[in-house]
Amino acid sequence: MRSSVIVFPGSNCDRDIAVALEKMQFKNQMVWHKESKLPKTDLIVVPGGFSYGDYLRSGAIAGKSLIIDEVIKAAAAGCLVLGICNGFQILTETGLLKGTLLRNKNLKFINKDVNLIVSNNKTKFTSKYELNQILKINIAHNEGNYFTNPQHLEKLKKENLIAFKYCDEKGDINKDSNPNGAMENIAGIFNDKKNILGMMPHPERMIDKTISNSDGVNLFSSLIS
Amino acid sequence: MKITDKIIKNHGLNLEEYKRIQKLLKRNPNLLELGIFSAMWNEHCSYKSSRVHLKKLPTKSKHVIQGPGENAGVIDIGDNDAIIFKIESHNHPSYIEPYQGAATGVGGILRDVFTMGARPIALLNSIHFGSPEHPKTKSLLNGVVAGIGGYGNCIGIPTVAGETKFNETYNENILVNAMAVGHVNKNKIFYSQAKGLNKSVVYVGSKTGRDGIHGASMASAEFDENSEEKKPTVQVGDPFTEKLLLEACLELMKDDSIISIQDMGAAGLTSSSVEMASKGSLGIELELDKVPCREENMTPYEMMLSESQERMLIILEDNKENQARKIFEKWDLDFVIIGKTNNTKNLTLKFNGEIKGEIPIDALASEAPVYDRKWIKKKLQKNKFDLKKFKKIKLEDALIKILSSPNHSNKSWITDQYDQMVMCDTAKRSGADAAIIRIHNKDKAIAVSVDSSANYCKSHPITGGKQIVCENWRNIISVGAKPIAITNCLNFGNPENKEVMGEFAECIDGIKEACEFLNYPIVSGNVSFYNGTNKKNIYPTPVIGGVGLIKKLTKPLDHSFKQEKSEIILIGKTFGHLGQSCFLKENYSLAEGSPPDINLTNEKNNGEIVLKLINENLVYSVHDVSNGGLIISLCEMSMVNRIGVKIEKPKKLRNLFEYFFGEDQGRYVLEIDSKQIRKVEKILKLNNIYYEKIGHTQKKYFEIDGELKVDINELFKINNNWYNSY
Amino acid sequence: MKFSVTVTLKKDVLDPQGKVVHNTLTNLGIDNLKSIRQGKFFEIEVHEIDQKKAEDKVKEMCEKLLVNLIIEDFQINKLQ
Amino acid sequence: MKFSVTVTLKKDVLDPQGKVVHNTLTNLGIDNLKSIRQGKFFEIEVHEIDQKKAEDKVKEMCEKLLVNLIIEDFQINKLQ
Ligand SMILES: Nc1ncnc2c1ncn2[C@@H]1O[C@H](COP(=O)(O)OP(=O)(O)O)[C@@H](O)[C@H]1O
Ligand SMILES: [Mg+2]
Repeated sequence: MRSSVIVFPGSNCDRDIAVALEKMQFKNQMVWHKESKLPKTDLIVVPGGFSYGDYLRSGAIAGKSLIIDEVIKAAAAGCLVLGICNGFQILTETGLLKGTLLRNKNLKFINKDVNLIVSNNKTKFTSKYELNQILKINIAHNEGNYFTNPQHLEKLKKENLIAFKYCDEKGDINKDSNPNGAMENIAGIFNDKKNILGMMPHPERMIDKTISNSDGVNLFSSLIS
Repeated sequence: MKITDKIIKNHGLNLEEYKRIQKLLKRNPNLLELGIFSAMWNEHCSYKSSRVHLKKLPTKSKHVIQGPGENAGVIDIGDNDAIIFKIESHNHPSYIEPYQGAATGVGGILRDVFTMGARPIALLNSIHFGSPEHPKTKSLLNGVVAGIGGYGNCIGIPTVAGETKFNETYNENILVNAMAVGHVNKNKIFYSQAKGLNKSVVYVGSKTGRDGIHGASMASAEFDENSEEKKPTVQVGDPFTEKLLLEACLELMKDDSIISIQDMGAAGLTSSSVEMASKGSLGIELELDKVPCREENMTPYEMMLSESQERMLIILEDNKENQARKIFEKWDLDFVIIGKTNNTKNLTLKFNGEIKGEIPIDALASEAPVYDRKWIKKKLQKNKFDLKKFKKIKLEDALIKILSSPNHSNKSWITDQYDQMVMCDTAKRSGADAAIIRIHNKDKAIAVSVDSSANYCKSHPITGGKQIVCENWRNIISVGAKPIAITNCLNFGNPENKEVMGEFAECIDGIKEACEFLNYPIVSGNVSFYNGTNKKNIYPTPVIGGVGLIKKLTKPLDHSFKQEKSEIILIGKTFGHLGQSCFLKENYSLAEGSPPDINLTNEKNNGEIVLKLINENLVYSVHDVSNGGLIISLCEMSMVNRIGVKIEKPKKLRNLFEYFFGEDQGRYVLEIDSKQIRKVEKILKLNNIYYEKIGHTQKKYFEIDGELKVDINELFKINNNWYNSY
Repeated sequence: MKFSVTVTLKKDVLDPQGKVVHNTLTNLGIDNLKSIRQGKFFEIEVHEIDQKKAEDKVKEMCEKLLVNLIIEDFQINKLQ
Repeated sequence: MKFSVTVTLKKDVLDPQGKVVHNTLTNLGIDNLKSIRQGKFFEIEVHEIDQKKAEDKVKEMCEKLLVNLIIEDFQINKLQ
């Protein structure tokens, strides 16, 4: 399976995700944002980091780059797209995913391992997880507070478009287990066709037990199977 | 413009120094030249008060590739891997504008590391604030932590360890020291020495603005009521541009176009060009009209003294300009040839075709003044206090008092604001004795830690100096790494004061003695004097940043108890030394007596044996015993995984407070599987190591037999409360 | 020609920043504060002497980049 | 009583955001842009009918929290 990681000035998890993809046997390519064409690919990853310093609004400027038009086209043609952290923010800025990511409710950058519950495992991204499986995955962001309008939220729930929610060790989804104030503890969402996933937590940081744990592995193995 | 006494003084120079300038130039300097002298001759750049003492420090070992004198120190960790690292202060700017001051401190130290060809892999910091009750402390803490995080998170280098302390001695003068660690192929290290004639001198990075003009002389002046007025334009950090600069430099460094490279740090264009030329015994001519400027009508004086961030100076090999330019343009950075090297040994500054200044490089560098300032020795105080006369307290209350104090509270409020995981090689994050960073794509790792003990250094600088090196060495060992080398940041008061200078000289003596004995050389560092206000100097605060090596990282070790029913062993002898202890400080507000003695022989033996036990896979967890004594170490080991411990009372009848809170040095607590205990004891006995079997891990409770029994969750809450309610 | 642009969060959008700022101000002893909302401010100068054209240009900038129309409103004012 | 506050970076202070936004606008095909500087904007309402007093209150908020006086300037305007 082929993957492409889009690199913006200020991306800083591009190497991390490339390492993860290669470890999981993807044939990966890095794509510089100024390129006007995407290579043949089955998966596009928009990585984490601070594209353009996150100046103005996180993801706003990257959302206007040349390559993004290609990503939009590819997504429309059914290519899988994964946006992690800043990548999620960029996808919302481009409109590929609805809603937006506001500042964390405590107005601080948050880096820690949090618990997530898998809310939908019938997708190309999550099929290797159990439904309601509890994962421990690292988050690192300033703006991860997911917000959307009531109609869209309704739709997310009804059509099972929520991928992950923040929870506690036991799987309880409540205010205390919500690190950033996101609506309904949402940590990641799909588009209508479920070929695009945006998520704040970093699965690529959880693929190696020496460093952390391997709770992120199944995301990649779902994709490749 | 006529150079008046007032102008001279405003440039931080005294009249003696001015006379020396006249003599070296054989004429009067103009204002531009005076500004350049003031930048190069101030304490920050010239090390004029510290040089005679710094010379004493040991700087060599079989691992050292580059000691002090370059942008950062370099050590060899085998297989062509080298580690480049350094620590630096940004104290005064951080007091004025905590966010930007701390952020630019991080940015500056990163440039020191990647300018030598290394990819930065870890950031550390040592931050000291005034008393929490002081009205400025809270916003300084908030700003500094946000600034450190803001820069490191954005550029994408993990901030993995540090220390945070509060003491009223820093009320008017906080300390913000940042350390950066990078990894490089041993054969691809870049140095700052210029070579060759008529080579292009290239300016890359951000544009020059009026930021921090006179920053370097500000860093070398005490604060007073008028420092508001002296305030230069505050430097604003731009981590995004630094990220581009980092990637562009590393891309250019892949081939051999660079002859020499130097970041523009304190005193910007001046110090970078002078240092390159001085090291190469060459001259440099700069055409200042070509300097990319952010503001209109900038003068040569402003350009030469600006401390705008995120800039570098490069001397390029012939015919490499176009290729280099392409790289920098790809990353949207300025790239301008602003001068040439020559054989005049002068710094020549042209503007609009005219020579505006011309100074012999030697006059700025090797002829800069050096002072052997007066200093006096400090006497070792006797421990005069008598425990029996103190107000009675319960063991449990004393413990809680310490665990809930600002200095000992859990630091996750801080460290959660730092991205510790980016780059995916952080095997141990903040919270451990040292952080562990894996070398990318390899199975070896380094351990890093920063430490200081201002109270100890204040009461007896020699012992204090020894102690910080030892504590750092212990922290590195406690995660299973072999200590290799250190960097140091010496934060002191006014060097023109004999006592301060004495503290400085004696701390260095102590550091030197410990480094020599432990074969733990110093490869880089920084001196920050004039910390204090209106004649009130801060406590002497040398900070040690150490790096250790783990040859094969299989299971990263830390201090958390791993299972119930393990044996607990205390290595090293407990005498019950309470002088300068945190027990006295937190319970009786006393800073009495002498710091604990350092026995370097025991230190070395104990450390080496602990490392041996770790390497033979005989221990589950290790923690050194430091501030707060044995009881605090045990609590910290318990709290991570909420596994309790039951400790027996000491066999020989001793004062319990002395036993549990004493800060005797050279000690470690080890958790050992009861199946392995025989083997461990055999090794310890064979090597004549003093140890005590002190108890077992257990479920849920932190217990001292017959004295105290507390639920770990309670302790955890107590330990995690302070920051969140401050 | 010079303009100022103010960008504010739409009424129904959660404003975590405003909330924290409000609390902090109250804790700092500031009473009487009824409400506070935070937004962005731009000062934009364009080479254009025709006011209508200049304003359109600024509007274009807002819509193309400066404002996230899903959650933000904006207002343009001419400065002299 | 309602006020708006605009907070801008002092002259000569580096504005990394403004720089990137300027470049992006140019890349998006917006010509004629001479300069753009970004700042903050607050809309503040206080329970206070005396204008002088209300303004003082807002000023206090700016100085105590909203504005970093070392690098920023601010301006208060009354809204109706
Ligand atoms: N400012 C900081 N930045 C990062 N880590 C910090 C900071 N302050 C404290 N820490 C971390 O908190 C832990 C406890 O610090 P400290 O009590 O100084 O440890 P030790 O006594 O082992 O040196 C360490 O892991 C340290 O790295
Ligand atoms: Mg320790």
